[in-house]
Amino acid sequence: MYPLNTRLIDIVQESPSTKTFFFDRYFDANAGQFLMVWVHGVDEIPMTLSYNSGITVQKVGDATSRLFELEKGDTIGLRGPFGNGFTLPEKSDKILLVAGGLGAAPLAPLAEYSFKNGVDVTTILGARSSTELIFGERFSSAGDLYITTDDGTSGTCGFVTDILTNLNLSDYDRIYTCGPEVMLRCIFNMLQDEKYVLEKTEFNLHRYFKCGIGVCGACCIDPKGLRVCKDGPVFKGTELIDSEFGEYKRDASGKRVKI
Amino acid sequence: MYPLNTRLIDIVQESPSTKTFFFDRYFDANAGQFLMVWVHGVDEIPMTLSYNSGITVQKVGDATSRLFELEKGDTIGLRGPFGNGFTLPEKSDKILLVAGGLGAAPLAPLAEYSFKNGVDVTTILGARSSTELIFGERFSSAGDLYITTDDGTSGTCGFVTDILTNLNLSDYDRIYTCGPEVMLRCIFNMLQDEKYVLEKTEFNLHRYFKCGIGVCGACCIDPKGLRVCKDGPVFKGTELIDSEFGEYKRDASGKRVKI
Amino acid sequence: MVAKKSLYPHPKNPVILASGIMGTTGASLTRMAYNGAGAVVTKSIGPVPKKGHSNPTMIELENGFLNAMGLPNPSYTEFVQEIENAKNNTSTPIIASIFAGDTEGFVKVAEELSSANPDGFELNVSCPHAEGYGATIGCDSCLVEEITASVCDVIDVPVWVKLTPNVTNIVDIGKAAERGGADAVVSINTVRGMSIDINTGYPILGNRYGGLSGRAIRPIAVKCVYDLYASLDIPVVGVGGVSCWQDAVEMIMAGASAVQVGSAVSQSMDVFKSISSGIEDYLSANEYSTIDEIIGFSHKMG
Amino acid sequence: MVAKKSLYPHPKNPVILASGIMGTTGASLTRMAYNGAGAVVTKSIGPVPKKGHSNPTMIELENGFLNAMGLPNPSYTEFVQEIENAKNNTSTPIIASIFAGDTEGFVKVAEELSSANPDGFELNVSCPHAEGYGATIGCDSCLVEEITASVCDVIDVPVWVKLTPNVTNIVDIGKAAERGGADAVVSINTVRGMSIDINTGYPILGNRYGGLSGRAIRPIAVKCVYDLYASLDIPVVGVGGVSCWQDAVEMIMAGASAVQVGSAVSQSMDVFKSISSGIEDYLSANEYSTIDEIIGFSHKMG
Repeated sequence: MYPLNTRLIDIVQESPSTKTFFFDRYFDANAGQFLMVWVHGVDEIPMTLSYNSGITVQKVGDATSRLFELEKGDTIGLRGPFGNGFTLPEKSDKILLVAGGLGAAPLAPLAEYSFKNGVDVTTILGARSSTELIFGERFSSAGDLYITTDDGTSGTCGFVTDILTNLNLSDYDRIYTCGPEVMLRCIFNMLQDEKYVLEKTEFNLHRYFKCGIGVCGACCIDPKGLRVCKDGPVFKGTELIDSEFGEYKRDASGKRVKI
Repeated sequence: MYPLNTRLIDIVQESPSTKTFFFDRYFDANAGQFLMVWVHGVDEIPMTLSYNSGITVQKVGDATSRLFELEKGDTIGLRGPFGNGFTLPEKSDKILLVAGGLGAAPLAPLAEYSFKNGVDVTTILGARSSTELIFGERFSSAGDLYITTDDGTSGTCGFVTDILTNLNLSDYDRIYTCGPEVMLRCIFNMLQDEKYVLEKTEFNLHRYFKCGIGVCGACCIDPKGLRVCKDGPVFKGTELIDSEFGEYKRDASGKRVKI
Repeated sequence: MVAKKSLYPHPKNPVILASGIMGTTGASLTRMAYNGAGAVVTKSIGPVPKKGHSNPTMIELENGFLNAMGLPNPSYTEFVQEIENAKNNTSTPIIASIFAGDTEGFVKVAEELSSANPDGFELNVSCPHAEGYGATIGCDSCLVEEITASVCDVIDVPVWVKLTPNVTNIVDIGKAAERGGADAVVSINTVRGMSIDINTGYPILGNRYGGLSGRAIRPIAVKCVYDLYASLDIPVVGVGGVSCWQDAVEMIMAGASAVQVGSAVSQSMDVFKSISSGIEDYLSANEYSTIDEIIGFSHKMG
Repeated sequence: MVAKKSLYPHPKNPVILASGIMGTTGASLTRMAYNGAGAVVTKSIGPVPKKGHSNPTMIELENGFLNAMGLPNPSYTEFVQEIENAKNNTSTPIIASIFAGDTEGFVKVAEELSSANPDGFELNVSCPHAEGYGATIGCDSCLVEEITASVCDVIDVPVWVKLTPNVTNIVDIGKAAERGGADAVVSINTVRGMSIDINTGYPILGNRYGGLSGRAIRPIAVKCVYDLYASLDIPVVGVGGVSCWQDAVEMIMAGASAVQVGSAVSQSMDVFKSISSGIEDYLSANEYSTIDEIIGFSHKMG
């Protein structure tokens, strides 16, 4: 598909480093699916949908910096939705969401979907500090919310894993996680010994993509060669056993770099 | 579309100079539509469907000569059906078919269709001589049949127009004609003065085709540039008024040649 | 961005019938003019009558057409009357496409057809499937320059040169045409291609191989137009797979001053009207006053 | 019909993963082998790490893909382990695709990657969108011959040369590869193309233009394979738009001893299995005992 030229109709500052860009186009996507976002003249980057008509972006490179300069009425090119989103919970399920930093982006729409469908939702939401917490209200409206901050400026001082370790994970039918890969790997390690927990836990990975459509292979992870863009970006924990996940990834040249 | 490789399952000698080739493929076509028949290694020629699974061919050139050498089990390539067939009559209609020589090929299936659908069918079938008459039974099973032969070996000695001139054409809701262009032009001339008759008369033309799909323009007729392959090969008489029809045609190079 | 001479005869309507489509008779050309073409290009006419290759001469593939007509034409002696016929029936510009095996042949055909007063000539040095003609000439820049110059010498109306994409560098050939005095280049003719019937092993076309046209080749044509625009001072006429107004706008943004439409005529005779009105709507929606403002627009972006 | 040397390593299964598709890691190559590829070709590896062009680097068009990856690769120093990884996990032949800006670079990369024991090399002298590499070399027959000869000199395993269709005469380049000692030519790399976003005027690819692959180019590839088969003594590997067994049989009848599949992997990972079993069924339905009986079959017909 060609990039769909899409107008920005609202831009919301979510935290000092993140903004949500709302556009005049609705994507019928599952939470966890992503768009390839073309910032004209600069680059095209994968961004998870934080709303059916919005993406939430942190300023980290050329494309996001340029995106942060755009204003209402400006346009971007969008291709997607691509990839596999989270497995949706069923009506009577009890689910746990674990979000770190910008990892809240795909989990917030999942929380809202779940709440609307009568699912019992619990969220652990972590960030570096109080001001970096995003979508707190979207999660709290959907169910129980535990907040952690690295510096203690809000909620529990510490990491999402500090809360996770105190919960009885057998209470939950499904667990969904998204956040920095180091955090995801910590969670994975915590759950690894209990295979039945890993089976019901889904990890939304973020990697460098080139084509975004499962052809070039730039985002394949060892040892199975799973494509994060097409086989993922959401993987069941059991798919990631003995993989490079949390250990290393590949840069734009294909070179392995430590995580 | 690519030529569909099609096996000949029966070959019937219809007259000393014509054979019908039946194949293992059914074309859902209206009478008057044609196929492009690829005789491998030789040429591809347009042939009207004389059955939904058959074409009736006269040996006139390289392709038809090669076709006449083929046997049951051999294959040809078929593209189509192409073009516009005859306007189908309605249940209570009374129709007249005028066929000269191989012009019986598209009219025989029309006669059968019409008979099945409760239409009153009259046919004038002409040929050079008795042995060259084809599909006599198909027409006589469908309704009244007048036969003419140039040499008087069967039916009336003379031309189809000799019968036509004695019929009351206002009796017929639709008139359908196919045959040598000289014959068609004679009929056209007979009907020309009565515009209401020309309006209800359809002429199935046979011209040299290249692409067969309305793109190259090799079969366009003056002065409107109507494509015989796509706008035709069946035309209402009124479409042919003041045209090259019966006067000249174009050869493979595009040069005008007298008819 | 390079300022170009405007394309003359400047088409009010930049959507032109491409050569080889519905261009065999004056009547078919007139019909295309009535159907909304901004100009029409004839079938390529040569010095002697040619029947062309045996059929199949054209087949439709999944995303385009493959053809090897083999330059069938009745020669200029017969074709003068077809051009006259078209000129008598429409005021839409008639461009005579011509070919020959050598410079003298091109000059002869051009001079002879001039008696019918065509509004321009298009030199076919790019047909990919006629031994000794077309692309056999069109990949030799010296020959292209010589032929162009010789025809321009004897002809008063604009001379366009239609280029083949089947060369290592189309810009070299385009520059040769420009040096020869061409008023515009037309980019592109069909791309060499072939299709085989796997049931029998026969190549499908009577000529075994031919030229690919239609949607499949649009990205190839856009790139050629883009490169030619960047390097030439004369206008570029874009052709290759244009089937809707969006395709036409893309071609214009790549650098085309006008577009030709060929294969898409198979979809509908209304294709000229729908493309030209689509371009107009695009221009007004984006507050441009003329097509000139978007010719080569992409060269400014990025 | 010319008798060809058989393609070595002779693939029992003639359906090969094309370079640039799922070839970035040893794991992805192994996955393609497990999915039924008869051999796998790596991403092109060069002498120094390259990040490639900025995105978009690949987009899907109506009937194919347009890409300009820009030869991203971690260089041989990093890639040796990926080949080793694949060699350790599958017995399917691994062909290392390599590129460089000059002869010395090709030799260096080939020598260094040899430590990982690839089953063959494919010289990429045909990438259409990397300045100074690929097709910049691949349209110069002297350079192609020199590079091929130099790599063949230092390498014991088969050396294939992948050709660009973006030349006036691909057979000239194929013959140069043959003179240089290539064991096979691979035909074709992508066709130069471009696509423009008409909403903004931006060329869509980060590199502005790129290479067209997929269904759109199959007739072009078939013609190149047909011509190379007619003129070379070494085998031809057919690649370009093959997405089903019928396409593969067409390519084989044109003269391919094996086919490579690239873009079609996007449809399904099962594409290798479905194509190779389709070829087998075709052979047995038509009472052929091996693929050899239909390689170049079309050259005998008509």
